[in-house]
Amino acid sequence: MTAVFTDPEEAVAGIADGSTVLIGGFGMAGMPVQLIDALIRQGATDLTVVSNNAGNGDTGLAALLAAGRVRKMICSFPRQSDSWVFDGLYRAGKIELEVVPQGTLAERMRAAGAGIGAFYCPTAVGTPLAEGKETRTIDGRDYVLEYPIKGDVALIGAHVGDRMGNLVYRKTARNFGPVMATAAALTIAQVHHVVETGELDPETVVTPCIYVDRILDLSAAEGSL
Amino acid sequence: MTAVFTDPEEAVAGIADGSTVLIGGFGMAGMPVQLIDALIRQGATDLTVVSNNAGNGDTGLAALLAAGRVRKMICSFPRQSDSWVFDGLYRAGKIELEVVPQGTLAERMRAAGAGIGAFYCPTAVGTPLAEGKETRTIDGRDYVLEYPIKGDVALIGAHVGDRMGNLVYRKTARNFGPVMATAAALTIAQVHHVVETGELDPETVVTPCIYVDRILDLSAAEGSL
Amino acid sequence: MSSTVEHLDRGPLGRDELAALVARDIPPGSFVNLGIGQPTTVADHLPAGSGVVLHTENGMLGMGPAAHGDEIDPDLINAGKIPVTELPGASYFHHADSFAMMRGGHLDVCVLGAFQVSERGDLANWHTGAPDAIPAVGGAMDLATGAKQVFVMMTLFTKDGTPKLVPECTYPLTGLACVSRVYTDLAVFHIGPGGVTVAETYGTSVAGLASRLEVAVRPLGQQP
Amino acid sequence: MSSTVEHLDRGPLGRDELAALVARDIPPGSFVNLGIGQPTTVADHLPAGSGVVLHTENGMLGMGPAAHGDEIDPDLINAGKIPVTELPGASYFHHADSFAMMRGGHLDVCVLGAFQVSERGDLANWHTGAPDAIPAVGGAMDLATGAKQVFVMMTLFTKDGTPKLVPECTYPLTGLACVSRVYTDLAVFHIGPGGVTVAETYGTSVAGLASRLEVAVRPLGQQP
Repeated sequence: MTAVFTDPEEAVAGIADGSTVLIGGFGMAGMPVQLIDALIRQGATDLTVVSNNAGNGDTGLAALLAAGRVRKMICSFPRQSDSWVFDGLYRAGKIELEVVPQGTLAERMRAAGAGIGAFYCPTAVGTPLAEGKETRTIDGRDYVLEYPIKGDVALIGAHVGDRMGNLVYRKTARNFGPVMATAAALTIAQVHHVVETGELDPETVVTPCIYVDRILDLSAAEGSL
Repeated sequence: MTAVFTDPEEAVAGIADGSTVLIGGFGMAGMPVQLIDALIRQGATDLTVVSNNAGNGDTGLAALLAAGRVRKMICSFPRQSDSWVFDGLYRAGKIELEVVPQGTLAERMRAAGAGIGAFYCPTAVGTPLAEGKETRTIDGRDYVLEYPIKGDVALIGAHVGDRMGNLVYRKTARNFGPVMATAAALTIAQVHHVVETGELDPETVVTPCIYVDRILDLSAAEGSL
Repeated sequence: MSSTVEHLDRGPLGRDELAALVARDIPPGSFVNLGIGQPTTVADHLPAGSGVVLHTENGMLGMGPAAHGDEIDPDLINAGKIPVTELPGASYFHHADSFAMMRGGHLDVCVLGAFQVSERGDLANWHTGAPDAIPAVGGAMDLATGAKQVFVMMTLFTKDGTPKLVPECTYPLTGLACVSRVYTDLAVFHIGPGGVTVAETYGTSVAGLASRLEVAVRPLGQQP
Repeated sequence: MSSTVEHLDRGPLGRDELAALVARDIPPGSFVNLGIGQPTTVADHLPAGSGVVLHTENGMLGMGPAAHGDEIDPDLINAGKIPVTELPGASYFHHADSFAMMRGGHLDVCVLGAFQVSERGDLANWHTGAPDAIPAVGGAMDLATGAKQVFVMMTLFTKDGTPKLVPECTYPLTGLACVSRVYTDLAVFHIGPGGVTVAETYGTSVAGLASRLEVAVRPLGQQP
């Protein structure tokens, strides 16, 4: 059953060193900033982080990187105009990088959540990102074999949750959240506010409660600061 | 661009003999009855039909079968209390049958729509439905290799569509519709009514218009009968 | 360590008692899929406030009881195509998402009927293998493979006295080594790496069961 | 059969003219993804009523123009992370669904920038291959692989005069044989099984181009 928290520290309690952490968001849209900040204070280290980017500026994921907690980044687009924290660590040989095409990144997490053992993907065939990977020709088209990416933890941002853990998102802030929620053993969602069970229209729920273990209610958390 | 029809005959025009036709619905929920009836009148034959069941009673898919138009059924559950039409054809050797586990059926169509060449699926390992299929052990678990099912045409039932072709469904009548819409070269949806573009909430659209080629507006069609 | 409870002062379990027993063993707050037929009746025995959330593979979480009268809505049915209701906190999703939920190991328990269960937990419940039978699998294989725990409900013997808990299934298989518990009219069995243990008996004893089964069964707590 | 149009009475195309040219060639009603940077400007040249629907890979169909002032909503951005607007008939979906849409071949056209395009339509646009460059691919490979047609917009030569339309890409590849048209300041090229043809030239001739390229190019309508 889903637990609702108002204290970010409690929401991220128990994340172990060495965990694979899936972090939602595309740019700042859907980025679970309060959960990342709490994770920094919580102290888990030697993490593998899976996220589309590798941090912007000096806050959020960039701050987690700057604190030396991340052993490896799996992402599609680390290099950005304001990714100086990652860039510095990478050039200093202090962080490992696996670059994955954005759609393959999403699909590998979907596979983890959907119990698919591996899938043949047409993306990246003939490119450096397919090097060392198994390939196969099916019906005249070439594919690369891709394996699931499973998380120990997912930290995601959603718009509204209900007390059972159902989530809805808002506009393009939906991005990786619904997929990551399915792919992690422990999914923690921050939401702008929590409503009573039954207030969300069942037709419009994007992430069913079965995928959500903990919710951080930002409306209550902010009020308490 | 999506075309809106009020005449069922026009909505199914041009379906060729020998087509693979994906037919939505689970029981009667989401069953595109008016489109199936129009397909019977349209006359296409030698069809491969992909649908969860193999017809109930004497109407809809059962009537298509009874009319001798279907060469092969791909489905998860042909045998039902009222599947006498299919049962008779099958026992007389007049129809081919491929039984696929229900989730694998859905996932194979999803793969077709998502450009996945094949996927390793844990379902059916060690059972007669895995016979002759390639298997592989990944991380200690056994999987069967499953290939996409692509449709030439999908006939689906939805609740409301807009003029651009966006669709929403209702309760468990959603079932196979959204997946089949992605998996066919030509997707034809029947809806209870059509609203102006912009009337559906973009957050709640289940099938984006890119997947829908033709809409049959039942409210107009019924009024015209 | 707990030991087998032998209910010798009563007869075998009735169907309702069996459903109640399964319901008792479903942890509060579990996400559960109840198969078509007898397993569906387990829902009637879940205690109020258990927080158990029911999944139906045709695309819903938070399924409520069967619909009656004006509640009946042709767009709201369960996997057995019976009209059902919606509980607060429900959600709908399409078939690929519904079976991804199942295949991905997110359901805590599914309850299925069976023709046979083997001592390793192999399940046969979809096909009699009769030459004239029309095969039809539905979601049985997906459920057997996907849920964290698979509970089987069945009579322990066929009408002619043949055991349905067997060393090897002779009917075509639904899934390999997937069943963890078998609830029958005469006993509840746990299946694990060490083989089959008897948790409870009804109207018989462990010794009585052992004499009628080809599968080696032992009481709870006894080493294999 | 149409033949190459040589615009000799003018100079090369400006960036805006190039964007307008691409916009002209997008069929009405197409579903289109415009890559980050210069391709984004194509949207400004699509005629009103074209019915072209824009996809952004971060989860939206029906994307409108860039947002300004009060329209800016941090939850509504494009793939370049620029605030955008929503048009009537828009829809939102998650990343796996968005890239399924792309990978599954449902987009009619995508427009991308490039470092190099080979005469077979191989695309290099994600990585300079420099030893100290941090690799970052984003959605470039997915777009190159998934769209029914890939249009490239680029200058035909680098600042030092090296051709970017080449026999073989020397930069790391994004996709194999995926580009069907190349829009440059000096000419529009069509790439097909028969090689590279020149559809239009600007401020130069087919012969002029041929003299500066290592790739064999021929006028439209001439057999290889």
